[in-house]
Amino acid sequence: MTVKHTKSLAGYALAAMLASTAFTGVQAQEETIKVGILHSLSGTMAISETTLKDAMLMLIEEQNKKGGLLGKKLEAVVVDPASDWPLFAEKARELIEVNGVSAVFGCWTSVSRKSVLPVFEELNSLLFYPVQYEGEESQRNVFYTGAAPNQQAIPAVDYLMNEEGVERWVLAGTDYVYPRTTNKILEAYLKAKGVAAEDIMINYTPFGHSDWQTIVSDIKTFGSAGKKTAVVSTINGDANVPFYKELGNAGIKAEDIPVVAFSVGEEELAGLDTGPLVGHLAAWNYFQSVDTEVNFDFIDAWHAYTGDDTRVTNDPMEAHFIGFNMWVEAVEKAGTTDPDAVIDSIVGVTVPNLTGGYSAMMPNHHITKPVLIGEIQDDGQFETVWETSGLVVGDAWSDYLEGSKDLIADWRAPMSCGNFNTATGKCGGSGS
Amino acid sequence: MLTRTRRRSSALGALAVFLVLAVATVTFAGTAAAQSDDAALRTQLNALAAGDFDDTQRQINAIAEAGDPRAAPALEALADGDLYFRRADNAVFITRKDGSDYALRDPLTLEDAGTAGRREVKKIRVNNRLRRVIRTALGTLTLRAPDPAARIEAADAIFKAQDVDSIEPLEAALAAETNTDVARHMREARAAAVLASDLPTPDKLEAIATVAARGDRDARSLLTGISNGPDTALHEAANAAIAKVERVQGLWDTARNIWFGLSLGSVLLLAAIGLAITFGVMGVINMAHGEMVMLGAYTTFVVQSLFRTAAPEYFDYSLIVALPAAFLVAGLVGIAIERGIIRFLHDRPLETLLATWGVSLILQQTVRTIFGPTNREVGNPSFMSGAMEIGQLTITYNRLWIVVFALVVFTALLVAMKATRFGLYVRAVTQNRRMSASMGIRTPLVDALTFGLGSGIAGIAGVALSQIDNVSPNLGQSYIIDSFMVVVFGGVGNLWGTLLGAFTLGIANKFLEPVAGAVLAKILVLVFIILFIQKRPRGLFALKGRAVDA
Amino acid sequence: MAKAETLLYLDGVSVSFDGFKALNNLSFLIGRNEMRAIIGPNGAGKTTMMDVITGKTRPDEGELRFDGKIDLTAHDEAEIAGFGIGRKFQKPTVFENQSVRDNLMLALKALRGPFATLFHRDDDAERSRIDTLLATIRLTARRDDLAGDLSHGQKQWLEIGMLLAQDPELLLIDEPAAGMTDAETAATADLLREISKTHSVVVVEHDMAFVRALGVKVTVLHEGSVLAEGSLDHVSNDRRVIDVYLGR
Amino acid sequence: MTLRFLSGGLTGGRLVMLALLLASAILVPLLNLALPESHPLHVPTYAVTLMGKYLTYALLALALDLVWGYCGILSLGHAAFFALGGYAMGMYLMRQIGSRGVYGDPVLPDFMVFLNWDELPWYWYGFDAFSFAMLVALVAPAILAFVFGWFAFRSRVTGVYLSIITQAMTYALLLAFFRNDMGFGGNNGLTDFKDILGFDIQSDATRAGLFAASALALAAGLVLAVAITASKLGKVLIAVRDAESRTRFLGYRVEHYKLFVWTVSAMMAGLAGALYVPQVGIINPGEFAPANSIEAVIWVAVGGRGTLVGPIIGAVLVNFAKSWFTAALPEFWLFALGGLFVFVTLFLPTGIVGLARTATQRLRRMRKSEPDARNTGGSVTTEPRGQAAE
Repeated sequence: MTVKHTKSLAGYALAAMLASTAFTGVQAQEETIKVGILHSLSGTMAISETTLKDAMLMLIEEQNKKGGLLGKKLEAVVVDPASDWPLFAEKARELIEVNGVSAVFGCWTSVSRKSVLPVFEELNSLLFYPVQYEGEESQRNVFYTGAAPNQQAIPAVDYLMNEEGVERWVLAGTDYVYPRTTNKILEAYLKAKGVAAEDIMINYTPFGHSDWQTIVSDIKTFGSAGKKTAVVSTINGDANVPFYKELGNAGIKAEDIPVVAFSVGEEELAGLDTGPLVGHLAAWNYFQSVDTEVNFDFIDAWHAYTGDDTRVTNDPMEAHFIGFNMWVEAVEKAGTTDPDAVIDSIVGVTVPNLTGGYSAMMPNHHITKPVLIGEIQDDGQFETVWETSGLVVGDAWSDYLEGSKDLIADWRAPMSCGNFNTATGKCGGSGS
Repeated sequence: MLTRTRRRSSALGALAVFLVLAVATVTFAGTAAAQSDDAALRTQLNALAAGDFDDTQRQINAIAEAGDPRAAPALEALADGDLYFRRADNAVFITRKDGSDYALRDPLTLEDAGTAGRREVKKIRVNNRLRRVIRTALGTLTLRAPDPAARIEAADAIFKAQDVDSIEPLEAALAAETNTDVARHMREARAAAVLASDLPTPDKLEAIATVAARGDRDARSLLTGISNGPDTALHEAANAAIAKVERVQGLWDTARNIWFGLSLGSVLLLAAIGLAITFGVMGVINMAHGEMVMLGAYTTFVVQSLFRTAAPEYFDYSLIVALPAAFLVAGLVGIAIERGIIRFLHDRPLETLLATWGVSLILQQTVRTIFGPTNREVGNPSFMSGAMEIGQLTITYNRLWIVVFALVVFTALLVAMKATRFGLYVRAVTQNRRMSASMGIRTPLVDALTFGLGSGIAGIAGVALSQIDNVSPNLGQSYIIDSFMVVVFGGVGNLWGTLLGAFTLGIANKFLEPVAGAVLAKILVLVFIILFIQKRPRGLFALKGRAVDA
Repeated sequence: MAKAETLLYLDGVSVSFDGFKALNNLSFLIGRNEMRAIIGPNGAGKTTMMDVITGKTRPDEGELRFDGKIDLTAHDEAEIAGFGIGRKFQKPTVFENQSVRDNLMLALKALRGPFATLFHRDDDAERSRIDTLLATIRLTARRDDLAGDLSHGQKQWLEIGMLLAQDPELLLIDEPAAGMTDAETAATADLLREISKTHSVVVVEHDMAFVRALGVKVTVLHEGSVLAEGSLDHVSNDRRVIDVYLGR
Repeated sequence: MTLRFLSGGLTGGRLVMLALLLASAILVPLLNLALPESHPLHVPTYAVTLMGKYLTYALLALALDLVWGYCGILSLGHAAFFALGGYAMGMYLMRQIGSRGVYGDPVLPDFMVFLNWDELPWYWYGFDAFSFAMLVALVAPAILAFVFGWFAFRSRVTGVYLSIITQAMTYALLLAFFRNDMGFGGNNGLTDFKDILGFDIQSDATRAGLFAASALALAAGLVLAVAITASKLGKVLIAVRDAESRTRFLGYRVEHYKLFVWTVSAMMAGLAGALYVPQVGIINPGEFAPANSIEAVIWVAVGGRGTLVGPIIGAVLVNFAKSWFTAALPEFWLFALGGLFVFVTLFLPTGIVGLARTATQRLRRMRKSEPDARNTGGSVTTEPRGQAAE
């Protein structure tokens, strides 16, 4: 008796909780389309992710100014997964089941994406993932608007080889899956280009590593072997500031040992005096310094929205810009926000990116992007020193890795498979 | 690539020869010549504006060929990305950002040439390759510069480029060189060039000796370059030299590790020392300690941004202002916490852990709300940026200052605790609150001040740490665990223990790192601490006697 | 006294804490069923002596034998307690958050291992033993109260009760009369005399009246070693003892 | 034999809690599966999984309370045991994926494939068997706890020193598991699970089942804890907590008692972890984070330590609040949570249960003495300073 009573109480309590989060939604269900924003606003990743939350809010606001979507207003539902990976899964479930959002824009780290994947699969919803990542994945419910390794790492290495005549390579990264995989790919690639094993040094450091003295001096030593040396850095955002500070103070000039980074953007540089770093490089698909009208508009809108004209823009923001517009267009094309319809209609959708070209959603749920190599300037911005002539198609499965060179992804019928094995001629994964 | 270098160097060589002659002969023609090719040079400079990197490079070489020293400032500016051209007439200027506009100077006469708006001028783009080209070009241009530093730079540039054709100019310059230090650099540069040249073996052997004498990484890199040449005699000599260099290196590596250890230790010391008061002396398990450090760092940021706007020329003094400010801010917050929360928990110290944990969450979020979640830039004042070379040991100034600073703070704190009346009170209160109170010590005040002191010190640490680490809301979290380790390892309530603990862990870590890698090193250190505590359950400096081992 | 009947044997025991010699070449014997009073000014080393005997503090040097053969320096508190040495602290230490009854129950002679206690079942024998103990220490009425709620004197008694529950051969009792009313003090003295019929007892005490009431051989400690030994009258006429106490 | 203790230990609050757990083990799955979505009492799957997660946290809190509340060992490293149990389960679930991984490798988990591992490391053998995995989930934490405790307690590391080295322990494990070379998936950990014991891990039925399992496990844990604390051993533990040296002079080998309860607690935590993983669908080194251990301590404090019921309530309540805040006020929830902790420490020093207890204190004390009725009165004697008994 007591039990039953208490139980139902618990039930109410729960209902209360669910309601409280969904309340605005519940009665607004009819006239708004809800969009979930799943970015950490606290904890270690807040540094990078909070900006993306603001960017999404801005995009949604602008879309509403343009009259919303399908005649309805868009409504953002913001939650804080607090850089706690299991919490990401819980919050994703809450957004979809409780708040009934039509699509979710979010995640930064690979682990957070991995943690939510099963949820989106199970509840058949949409996730737009805006960050450059290690590839080796293509999931029906996920759209990867950030760069795959072949849209960032490989071109950067090519540039260093051809433009700077680099013959000796340090692959330095934080010890997690993105650097591990990227470095595996690069190692294979470099060897394919005839770089000897002893000319490649691979080094991993823990998250938030703050004492770089030893490694920087190791790099110096490695660089003094009579061959032009460069550092390819996949060091995770947070650890970069102390790394570059050490680099700058140790007097490693870009002319001597250039460092090309894949996770250092305008946001990270904002924490640094870039004076000593001029000439070090980064490879992205977008720089704030890109001088195109559409980019200027975006930056102005951003400054207007944040009311702070020192706020920088960066590559993942552009990825959200592209992803959001693609989703909007796909929904309009399909005339509904129903995930299955959108998944079908979004492939092939082409929207302008901020670098003056157009990006298209490919059947493997990755997008086409230009690759830009930029050098750090003393004003904390990057200056494009090289860019791909055309667009590069995001490659879900790297051709340089044993396990994945035979795999392709194509979510269009009839194949509709994320890991089709061209060797065996059948869908390697859950499809089989 | 190579061929290009060749072409360039020959050009430079020619220019250098010309230069030497020019300077050697009396300067009667000097001015006249200058006047005459003034226009020519100007057109050459203006031509820099056109085309892509390769075109620019060709222009630079052309200018170098013309070999007029007055081109040097323009090239310098180009390397520093200060060389712009006016869209209107493609005239090139050396610029300085002046508000939203640019102040223009004539590239030759260096006279003021008014200002231009952002849209009127465009920057001449350079990349690393061009910067290198320019450095070498400048090298030969400035071998005879009046400033010895510039001459050394020039020599080193040639050393790096192994510019064969600079041999003659170098020799000429050497002949005229009076400054022994500069001469040494020039000899080394010459040796480097000789090794790249096709001069007979004896010369090269001699050169190897000269280079080997440097005994540093550059020497090594240069020697490895030739150690696999066809000439056996040569690369035996080279290998011998390399071996010699490496022996020296080995010793320096040890020295390096010790230095790194000390500097890491001083960071740990700074992070932990405030905790040694709040936790060590007062027994408060202060989980908000890290946030005090963070507050200090953010105070630095605020002070610096004030300086940037109000008095940029005094920026170097910003830290001196930031120190007391950080001490006050963190200290006051500390006192507030003590008065508001901790004083109610005297009889249940373990619960301070919960309360202060809550406080740390609140502080983090407060800072996040005020300053935003992203990193904030805290600049190094000039005296803290750059590095000095002691032999082969690169000692970066910010690290050096932090070591010094840590020791100063430590000493000050030691004095405060051991030699002042306040310190006496603190020890009295922590040992026997009731008796101290009955002896007329105002224990509440002492508690508040002690906690304030600990927090203030943490704030000061924040100023120092802001120089080497992120200034973000997570700053504190990254230090809290290490701090506790240090204090406990050293022995709670013993300042010397904290000092020794910090440096032991720091050095241990740095000697492990090259062997085991950064991650394993950290793990091993933690395991070491755990085992050590088994041996000495009360840390490095445990108080003995009946009172304690209860 | 011949070593045969000797229960506790200290010979040349010294302990020092950071230079300060708490015990300085201390030697004395306690016989079976003997009660001994130990007096001495503060810092004479009384408590340290107990620490050494009970294995809490290791002596720097010296011999420490119990029951002839056992070398106490080689064992720790728990083992020594197992041999049959019980100790009462200066400041009464009972388990404040547990009932008087449980305090005694925990002290009762029984297997001390975790699993023994996990599967321990309290039987009638144990209950009656506890009842008698409660009677002896006059706490029957408060058996179910928390020990923390007892008066200072009662805590002293409870602790003595716990000692008895252990049924040790040797009891070390540190200032039992502290903070007691005269009546309680007298009662305590009776109790101890009663106990000493079947146990050896070492009492450390400041209160001369109490020591006199015990009427037993007295050992005077000073600066960590024996200053004088004998009947209370004898030692209190001893010149050096007087000096020490009057601080001349 | 347990039953005998229960008679002594299973009093009011605990009885209700036990009944509640058993009931919800049946009711919640029922309300979730049997009732239609529309029904007012229908419990959405989302809620089931959420509550299931809370219950595993509650079990962790209970384990912590056993060592902290009853033996005065403040562990800042209990998350380590939790995570170890989780990894054991995770490895089982990983093996269950079989050839359904993205690379379709029949044996190797995906992360091993793209790191070019050619064969399964030896320590992964056997995890395809559920029974073995479960065994490891209990034994691995037990071994770690035993070895750690054996050294720590024998050399009488107490109070803050112990707390800090437990923290060092979990921190070291955190770093170790971050390393991809360890073969546990590095930072990404283990994820993308397909099914457990042949049931699809995503189906509502499985989730309901996991919830029930968690509820029952917690109930069992509660019974065990009651049995231990109500026994004489429980009284010794409290004795150790309140006056360690006194207990020694009574002839008890304190270190053995600590070691016993410490190990038991670790196993409970391990079990909790094992149940946690299939419900949240991922296990990664983040679970080792010292912050997690501290949070667990906070749950216990909020609920009221030294009262087996308290930690359960605390864990559920705090996490409920966390889930709520992070969605209701994402920007400011840390203020709320931090404020809650401060508030509880200042105004509910004895936790929620303690508050209720103190109300009925005097009454209860007249009726019958309960060992742990008072220690929730906030007198923390676990601190070395507090223990300067003699």
